[in-house]
Parts: sequence; C-alpha cells; structure tokens
Amino acid sequence: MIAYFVACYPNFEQSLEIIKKSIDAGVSICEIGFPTQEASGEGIVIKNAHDHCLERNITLKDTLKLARAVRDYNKDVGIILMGYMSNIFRYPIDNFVKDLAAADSDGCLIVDAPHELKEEQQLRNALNKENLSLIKLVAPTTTEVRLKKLSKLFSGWVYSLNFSGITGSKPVDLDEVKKMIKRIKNHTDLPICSGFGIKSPEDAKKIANAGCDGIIVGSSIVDFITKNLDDTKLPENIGKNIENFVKELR
Amino acid sequence: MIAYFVACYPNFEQSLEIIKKSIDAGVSICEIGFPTQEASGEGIVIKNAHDHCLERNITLKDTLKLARAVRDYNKDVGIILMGYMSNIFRYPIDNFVKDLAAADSDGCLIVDAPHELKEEQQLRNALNKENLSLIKLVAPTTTEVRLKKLSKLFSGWVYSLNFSGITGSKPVDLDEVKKMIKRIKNHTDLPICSGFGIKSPEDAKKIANAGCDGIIVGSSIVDFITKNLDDTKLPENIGKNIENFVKELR
Amino acid sequence: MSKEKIKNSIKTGSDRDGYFGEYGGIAAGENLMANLEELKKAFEDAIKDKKFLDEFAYYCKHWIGRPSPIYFAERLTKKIGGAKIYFKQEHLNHTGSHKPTNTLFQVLLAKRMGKKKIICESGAGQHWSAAAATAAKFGIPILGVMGKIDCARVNQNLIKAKHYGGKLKVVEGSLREAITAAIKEWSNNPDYYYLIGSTCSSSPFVDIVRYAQSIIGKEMREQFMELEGKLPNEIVACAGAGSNFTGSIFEFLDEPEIKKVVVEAEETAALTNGTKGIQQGMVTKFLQSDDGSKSLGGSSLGAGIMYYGISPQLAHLNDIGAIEASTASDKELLETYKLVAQNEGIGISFEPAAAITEALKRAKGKAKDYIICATACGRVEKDLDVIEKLIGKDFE
Amino acid sequence: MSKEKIKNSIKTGSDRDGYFGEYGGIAAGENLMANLEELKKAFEDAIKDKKFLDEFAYYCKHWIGRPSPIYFAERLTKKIGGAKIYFKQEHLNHTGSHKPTNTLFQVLLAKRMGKKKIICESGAGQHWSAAAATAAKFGIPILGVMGKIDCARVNQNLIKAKHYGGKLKVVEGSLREAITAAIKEWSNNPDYYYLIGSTCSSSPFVDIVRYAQSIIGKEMREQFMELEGKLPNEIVACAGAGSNFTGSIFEFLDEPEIKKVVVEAEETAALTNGTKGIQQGMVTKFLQSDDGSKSLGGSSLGAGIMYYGISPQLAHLNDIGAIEASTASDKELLETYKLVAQNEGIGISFEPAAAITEALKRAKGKAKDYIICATACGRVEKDLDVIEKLIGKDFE
Ligand SMILES: Cc1ncc(COP(=O)(O)O)c(C=O)c1O
Ligand SMILES: Cc1ncc(COP(=O)(O)O)c(C=O)c1O
Repeated sequence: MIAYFVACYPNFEQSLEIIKKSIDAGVSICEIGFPTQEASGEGIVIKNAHDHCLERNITLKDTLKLARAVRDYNKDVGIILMGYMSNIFRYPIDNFVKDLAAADSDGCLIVDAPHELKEEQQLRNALNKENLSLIKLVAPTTTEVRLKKLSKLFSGWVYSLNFSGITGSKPVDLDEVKKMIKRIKNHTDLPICSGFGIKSPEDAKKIANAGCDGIIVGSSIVDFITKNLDDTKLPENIGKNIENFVKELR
Repeated sequence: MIAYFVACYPNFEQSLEIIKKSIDAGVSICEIGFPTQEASGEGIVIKNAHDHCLERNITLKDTLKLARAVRDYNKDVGIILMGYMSNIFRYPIDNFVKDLAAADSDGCLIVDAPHELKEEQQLRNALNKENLSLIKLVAPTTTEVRLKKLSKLFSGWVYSLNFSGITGSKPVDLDEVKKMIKRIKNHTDLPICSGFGIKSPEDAKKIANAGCDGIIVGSSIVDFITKNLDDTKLPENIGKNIENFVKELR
Repeated sequence: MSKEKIKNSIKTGSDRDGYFGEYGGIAAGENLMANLEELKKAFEDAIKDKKFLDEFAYYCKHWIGRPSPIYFAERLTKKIGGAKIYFKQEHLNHTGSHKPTNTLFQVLLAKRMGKKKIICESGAGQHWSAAAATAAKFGIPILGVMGKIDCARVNQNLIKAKHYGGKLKVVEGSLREAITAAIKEWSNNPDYYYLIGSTCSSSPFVDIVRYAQSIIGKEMREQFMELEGKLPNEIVACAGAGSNFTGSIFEFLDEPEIKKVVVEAEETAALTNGTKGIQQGMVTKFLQSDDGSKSLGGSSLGAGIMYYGISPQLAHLNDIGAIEASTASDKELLETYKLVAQNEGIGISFEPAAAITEALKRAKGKAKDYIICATACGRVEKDLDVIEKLIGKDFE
Repeated sequence: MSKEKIKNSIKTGSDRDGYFGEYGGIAAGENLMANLEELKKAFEDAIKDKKFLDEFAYYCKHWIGRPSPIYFAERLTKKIGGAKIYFKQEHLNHTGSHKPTNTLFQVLLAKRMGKKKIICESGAGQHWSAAAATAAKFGIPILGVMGKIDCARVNQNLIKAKHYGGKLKVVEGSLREAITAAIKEWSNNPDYYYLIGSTCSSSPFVDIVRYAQSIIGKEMREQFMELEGKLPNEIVACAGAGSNFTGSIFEFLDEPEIKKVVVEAEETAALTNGTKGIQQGMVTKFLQSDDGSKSLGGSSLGAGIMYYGISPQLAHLNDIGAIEASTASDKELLETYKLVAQNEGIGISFEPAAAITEALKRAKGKAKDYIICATACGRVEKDLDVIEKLIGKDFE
C-alpha cells in the first residue's frame, strides 16, 4: 500500500508522527507531497491541506527534511516526493536531486511534467545519475502510441490513474481499472500501482483484485487528518485507519 | 398697455375677474393665452400656469368662452388669443376662426406658426375673411429680407420681441429694443408693441420711451397671480399692479 | 443602383416649404427662423462639398467603425422556420447604436458653420452619449437636456457622457419635455448649434438626420448584393421618431417590391394610433388629446422608441402606402432579447428587439430564399440593469 | 508583404516541443496529454483547411464586425505634441474587446472537432462574455470559471454571459485560481473543449490564440498602408497574458525597425519583474515566491491585465530583444481614461489605458511623421461603476 501525505500537514512534528505510525501500520511506500499553490491536479481536500501549509511557509526544503526524518525512522520503506514542477524548477533541479539523494529517498513523481517537457528530461537525467526514480503516470486517456513511448521511461513503478480527472472527484469504474492495468502490463514488468478515488478499504480491495501490484490512497487520508486536527491521538488513529486498508490487501 | 393672461388661470371666474379689473386699470389689449403642453416659447412662470390649467382640463373652447365674457364686459378693449398651433389645428382651424368671430375678439397670435407654415396661411386667410387679425412677431434675429416679407402680412399691430429667447429669461437691452423698433418702423405704419422681459413699471417706461406704441407685460402678471392665489382680493390687487404700469406709460 | 432619374420618385427630401406631402414644415417661433434658414443653407452647401462629405466618410470609417456588417442570424432562422433573418449590426458602431452617424454628421456641420457650442436633447441617452462623444472628439462644448424619467433608467449613458465632458440639464418628464426644453435653450442661445437626435422637429432637421442615417441602407444594398447577390425582400426597423428606420429604408424607397416595416413601441405608437397635429415644430401624427393640448401614450421598456410623435416623412410614406407600420409590446421586447442572446450570442437593447420581434413573426413559414433584414440598432449595456431587475431570475 | 521565406525568421509558432526558445512547452498532467495532442493535430489540420479559414473570416466580418478600424487620435496628438498617435479600435468588435476573435476561432475549432461542450476561465470577464456569446451563437453549452475578486468588479460581463446561456462557476481568488480550476474541470471532463482566453498555458494553446489574434496586426498593416502609405514606427499594446499584444505585433516580428512595446500593469508585471518558472502549464516568467510555491503581485484596476504570468512567446521575444516591456500604474490608467474620453470621445476600459499611457509618453517630442499605434482593446462599460466610484467627482 502506498499512502499520500501532504508534507508537514498539519505541521512538521505531527506529520512525521503520522507517517511513522502509517509505516508501522503497513504502508510500503510513502508519497510525500510538497505544498504549492499550483495544485491543479488536486481536489479540494488536498488543495486545502496545501493551502494550510503554504500559509505556514512550508517549502520543498522542509519536505526534504521530513523525508530525511522518515528515512531515519525506517530504512526500508519507499519514499517518493510528489508535487509540481514549479518548486523543483525553482530549487533548482540539480540541487533538488542532490538533496533528494542526501535524504536517501527513492525518487519523485511530478504531476505536471510529461516527458515532452525539457525540464522533465533534465530532472530525469539527473535522477538517473543518482539512481533515483522518476515515477511516471499513465492515464486512461493515454494513447497506445504514447504508452509505448512512456514505457521506455518507466522507473521504479508505474502510477496508473484510475480515471481522468482530479483527485477525489469521481467514483471508480472497476472494469476501466482492469483494462488500464492490463494495457500497462503489456508494456512493462515494473510494479503497477493504482491511484485516485480509493476512499475505503473496500475500494482498496476491489482495486487490488483488479490486478495491480499496489494501491495509492490519498484524499481519504488527508481528509481524515483535516477532520481530526484537534485529536491528540491523531497519528495513532491514522495508523489504525491504514491498518484497515492494509488488512484488505493481504 | 397690453396684458397677457393665461386663460382661466387659476379658474374661469377668477380669471374673468382679473381681466375685468385689468381693463378697468387701463389695459388696452388683452392677450389671452390658451393652455397647452406645447409651451416651448414660455418661461417657467407661464409654463407652470399652463400646466395648472391643463390639469383642470381647460381647453381652447373655454378660452373662447372667456374671451366672449370679456367682450361682454367691455366693447372697446382689444382681445387677442395667444398660443400654439396645436390647439387651433385640432379645433380645427375654420371652426376656430368662426368661434373667434362669434366671441367678437380681434384676432390671434400664434407663437409657433411662421408664415412658411401652410397651416398658418390657412389660418391667416380664414381670419382675413372675417376681418380678424393674425398678429405677427418680429424677433431680433429676423433678417431684413424676412422682415420685408413679413411686413406684407402684418395685421392689427406688430409684436416686437425684445430679445431672442423664451419669456422671462433675460434682462432687456434698451439699445437693442430701440434698434428693433426702428427697423420695424421702416417697413410698416402699424402700431408696434414691445414684449418680453418687462418686469416692472420702470422697465415699461423705459421701453415705452424707446419708441414703441405699446408694451406687453406677461410673466410679471402671471407671476403675481401665482404668488397670490390665496388672496381674496387678487383681482383688485392685479388691477392696482397694472395701474402702476399704466401710470408710467401716460 | 441606377443613376437615372426615376419618375415620381419618392426617394426625396422635403419640398421647398419643408413638407413631406401634408406633414413636416416649420412650426417654430419667429426667433428661431433665422437659425433654421441658416442651417438649411449650411446643410445644402455642405452636401455639395466633396471635402465635407469625404471628411464625414473618413470619420464614419475610422471613428465610428462603419460600415456595420450585415449578419445572417442562422440559428434564429432555423428556430423560426421560414425566411432568412438578417441583422444590420448597427450596435457595433462606436457608442453602440446608429446614433453617432447622425451626431458625427451634425457636429461636422456645426464645425463648418463655425458654431462654438452645441445643445441637444435625448430620450434613451443614446443620442446624448453619442453627441457628447462626438463633441469631445472635435473639442466643442455641449449641453444636453434629458427628462428625469429617462435618466433614471439609462444611467450608463449619462455617466459616459459626463466623462466625455458633456454638461447635462435634467428636466421633469421624458423625451417630449426634453425636446421642448432643449428648443428653449436654443431660443435663448441662437448662436449655438442645435443637434437634434432624430428625424423630427422643423425642417430642415428631418432632412439632415435622414441624410446622415441613409448610409445604413446604402451599406445594406452593397452588403446584400455582395453576400446574397440580391436585396432583402423586407426591411424591418424600429422607430422612436424614426431616424433608424428612415436611414434603413430611404435607399430603397423607389423599390416598392421591397417591403419596409416600421415598428413602434405598442404604448407609444404614433404612426399606428396617432392623429394629425402640429407640435414640437412639425406637422405630423401624434398621440395627443383630441384638442391638441396634451400628449398621450404610456411607457415602453424601449426608452429610445418611447416618443409620442413620429417623423413627418414617415407619416407621409405611411399615408401613401410606401411603408407598413406595426408595434411590439414590452413582453415581446423581453422575449426577443432573450431569444437573440441565447441563439445568436448578441445582446441587443430593447429598441431593436421591437424590430426583431416583427421580423420573426414575418419570417415564419416564408420561403427559404425570402430575406428579411432587421436593423439591430442598439446594444444591451444601457438596459442591463432593467433586464436584471425584470427577468434576472429567468436566466438562472 | 514579402512572401519569401525570411532567414532566421522569428515570426514563427512554437517549436516541435511547444517551446519558444527556453519558454513554453507542456507542463500538464498525463491525463490531459491526449487532449493536447488531439488539439494540436486538430489545430494544424484546421489552419490548412481553406473552408475552415473562410468560415472564420466570414464570422469575423459579419458577427464580430471585423476589420476594426485604425483611428488617428488627432486631438491627443496635438495635445501631446510629437508623434502621430493612432488607435487600433479593437473595442468596436462585438462584445467590446479583442477577445471574440479568439473565442470565435476556438469555438469553430471545437465544432470541427465535434466537441459538445466548452469550458473556459476568465479574469476580467471579457473572455467569459465573449466565449459565452460565441458558444450561444453556435449552440454549444459552456461552463465558465472565474475568481470571486474579479467577479465583483465586472458584473456586467457576468450578467451578459448568463443571458447568453453560459453557466458560471465562481472560485476563490482571481484569474490564477480560475485557470487552475478550469483546468481541473477539463481534467474531469476530457471530452470537453477547453477554450483558453489568452496566449498562455501549455502548447498548443499559445499558438492557437496567437494565430487567431494575429488578424489584428494583419489588419493594421493593410490599414496603415492604405491610410498613411507606411507602417507605424511603434506598436504599443497592453498584456495580461499577452493575446492582445501578440496579436498586434506578430505580423511585424520580422520587421525589427518597428518597435514593439508591451505594457503590463505595474502591480502584476511578470515580464518586467518576474522570474522564470513552471506553472499553469508552461515555462515562462512569473511573479512568484523564490521557491515557486506561491504567486505574487498586487491588484490593478485593469482586471484584464492583472495576470501574474506572461505568454512564453513574449518572455522569449523579450529575452532576444525583439520587444520592449513597460508598465503603467493605476493612477496613470485613470488619467489616460479621462484624457481619451475628453479628447477623442472614446470610452476605453482600463486595459488599453495602459497601452495608451505608454504611447503618450513615447509620442512626446517625436517627429511629426513618426507614428505610434496603440491597440484600444476594450470599451469602458465593464469598468464604469468602478470609475464612478473612484473618480466620479472629478468629472462634475
Ligand atoms: C438604440 C436605439 N434605437 C432606436 C432609437 C429610436 O430612435 P430613432 O427612431 O431616431 O431611430 C433610439 C433612440 O434613442 C435608440 O437609442
Ligand atoms: C479589455 C481587455 N484587454 C486586455 C486584456 C488582456 O488579455 P490579453 O493579454 O490576453 O490580451 C483583457 C483580458 O481579459 C481584456 O479584457
């Protein structure tokens, strides 16, 4: 199971605690989103969490610090930074890759950086040199021609979007998901993880049975945090929440 | 002295009483204006009196009745109906002239009927047949060429406008008045009466000395009525007011 | 267009005395006669002066943005089912109506006459804002007169005119009272130029405004020949006093096969329901009390077509059967506004909605190659507040 | 206009990857890539299709009222004393700005692609009302997205768009947030057509909008050759994201002797004060926090030029010195609005006031035969309430 966290949401310490408890609960890859106004792919739940962090001046630097702390806690969990090109470009790219390596993370996933973007190529090359992954996404709208091209660039694992649209906006159509995974399998032997629209352990189970190697839960976790900000046992409860997902996946 | 009255202002009986007392006070010609919305040549004082009468549905017919009553009171005073073409045209013209003759009035003066207007010609011919006058106006802006043409149409007396503009809007320039009268005298032997802007007995005296054969007082009388509508002695007081003018003219 | 003289042509101005048949003339005070004579002479001179006409054409093109195009209202045509409906897009002119063509012509005339100040009246405020814009463009001070009732509902025009530098005098009442008051101002200041907004009042105003606005029909002829290879079968336009309609149809007066339909506001339909009279400087049809002492007529949403009289030339043309007259109700104006907005993506004002209402009625069931052209003489901005208040919720 | 291929021409679209030099590109989510590819192909096909181009030209002429004229601002020229100041009168277009040329082109493209619904964003609401009008004209449903801040001050555009039948979604913030939200809507509905309002976002949008708006410069060339027998020495236009400016100057890009000056709102001058970044689908200059996580920039009276980014093509052209950049303050916008209203009788909106502000500065003291053309890309109606509130009293 892959879990998406907004970095430092609601703050560095709690965020770290939440991630730790999630790892303990069985999360195998942590996707840590770095905050930006440029959250054009995110639904309102995640966007609000980003805005919360932006108001507190959380930056990509803080996110890297968080990633380092997560690594310090657990040597084996996968750590992927997720976000938009804007922050990485301004970091700038080469420094970002250096710091990412220093944080001993596994790679990153950029929402708005197709391989046609020269800056993506620059980032990809830099990551490659450090043996880090640039996780690529495949959408239902991705054409066969394009998928073939993309497959040459896959690294680490493949993020399969359950539908075209923003996070948390639509119910998942299981047949579509199966079709997607099958299509991608034709092009790669890397693990395929399905994301978007997985709201409950039941959803998770269904999708997992559709043939993917992992599922990604995002909005649902962020939403839980937002709704329980005042709960002193928040990290623990997130942990329990995630256990429920993980149980269904075993 | 020529006095202008708005017909039936403030009502038939009072209006008649006012005119009677004015005649007693020395008015030699009564100009009786018939009410209309189309009072484009009138200043606000006279316009308001027109509106007062219109609200009470006073028509040209009522005005002719008033004229008849004035004639019954006095055989010698001049009686001229004054107004706009609209009412006479709708009367229609021929009937109006018949009724005007029947009222034993002396003629009429139409503000918006230059001799170029065919309906004016029709009216003039009909009046001529009944030996009634169509009083013509001359303005400071009237050209010499035009004055010459106009002079052939003069009948009864000539109304010399003291300035170009609407009633009661400007102070009078005595030199201009003199010039006007001299210009008109070159073209006619008929009496010339000066009107517009004569507000006080002093004004009247000055203008009378400018060479005209009569002066016309309008806004000043209407204004007096408007300001003293509740005065039970209004007709008598108008009479006294007019005596003051007449005194200066002797 | 044949250049030969047509026998018994009705495509003419007023006669020597300023009449169109038995309508028109000059019913003005003696103090204005010299002005009117001067104006007539200046007008007649000007339109023989190629330089003047070139100047007019130059500013028409560059300042107003003429020619206004004709436009095939394809979806409305399909919706109605029948004749091809065209709009003559006068609303695309600078200031948003046909009015600036007239104000431009007359301000140029005023300039040519050496006039140093301009007076005008206005109903819908379209003439006022167009006149103020034109006066600003040529640096001549201007005084406008409008009725209180009209001012309340066309606020945008007043603000714009103010920004152009125009001074406004507000009088009680509506357009009728504004005209009367403006004429009084002119009487008091005979050295000013009186810039009338439509084909009304004494000669030569009717001829001057018609001359300027006839460019509408001239453009239509050229544009239809280019686009359709033939002229429209019917031309429909609304009328307050009539400049927009006269301008639209004058060019075609000697072509009786082209139907010409004038549309008035139902509440103030002087041509349809009026009686002959003499008011406001002219002999024509008015909505008036029997004795001629009062004007009649209600209120229309179309502020610009809410006049109780009509161009004397149109009274004449109607008498001789050269044009047809119709009316449109407030309800129809609203419905047509919506239809045009939703089907053609054009926000027209209430006045042209009258013309288009009639055009839609006439188009229904007609042959597919029958062409009806309605003049869209105004854009909606000035009426937007009123529409929102009235039918805002319809659109949610 | 020479038809030969010019060596090292900069009058080109984006390169194979959608870049202009180091700016542009596609920074979009994977789920939009197919859409963008489809769009690019459809665009490239369409502009090779004579029938399509003829259709575009037909509606440009009849619906929008193009060509918009050029206009010699005679009194302003005299007042300033120097170069001849011209306006390209884009405000005379239907809906009152340069925007409908773009919406028309893209709605026709959407139709050609068989799209059944349209999404768009808007800042000043000019694009929204133009888009809604165009969608109505072709009977296609449309959803618009605007920021709350913008909605409050351009109410007229919202009302008109509603009457055209457009549905509006209001989001927190301003144009930036509206674009983000509109892109999200598109992500959720990839079968819709996304009708962008300016030369921004991912390739091929910048090329599409530039292609449509280039008609401005093409008309200018013809019109200046006809009227002046020569081209202007400088072309000045305002930019939000840049469609108006790019449309004005693209035609002349290979003529370096013609100065091309882009004017931004002082408070949101991305080209002048921005840093390179990747946001909103493109690589370009933005007013952004150092780390790229936030946009910066204040508020300008010119709602339409209040964007914190700039067309990537303009960022490139500025880098290579093909254009010059300047800014105008709120105070200047107001002053210029007044000057233009009072001297030329034209009520411009705040956006073109930025361009004209710059044009006036540049004209001062120049030779009498030097020509500066400023694009007047909007009319005042949408800003009238704001102006009244701000400076109403100045005009009494
Ligand atoms: C938009 C519009 N259309 C039509 C008219 C009617 O005037 P006319 O009959 O002179 O064309 C007006 C008058 O103000 C107007 O504003
Ligand atoms: C009137 C006007 N001018 C200019 C602009 C700026 O946009 P662009 O830079 O795309 O021309 C806008 C945008 O809404 C506008 O409404």
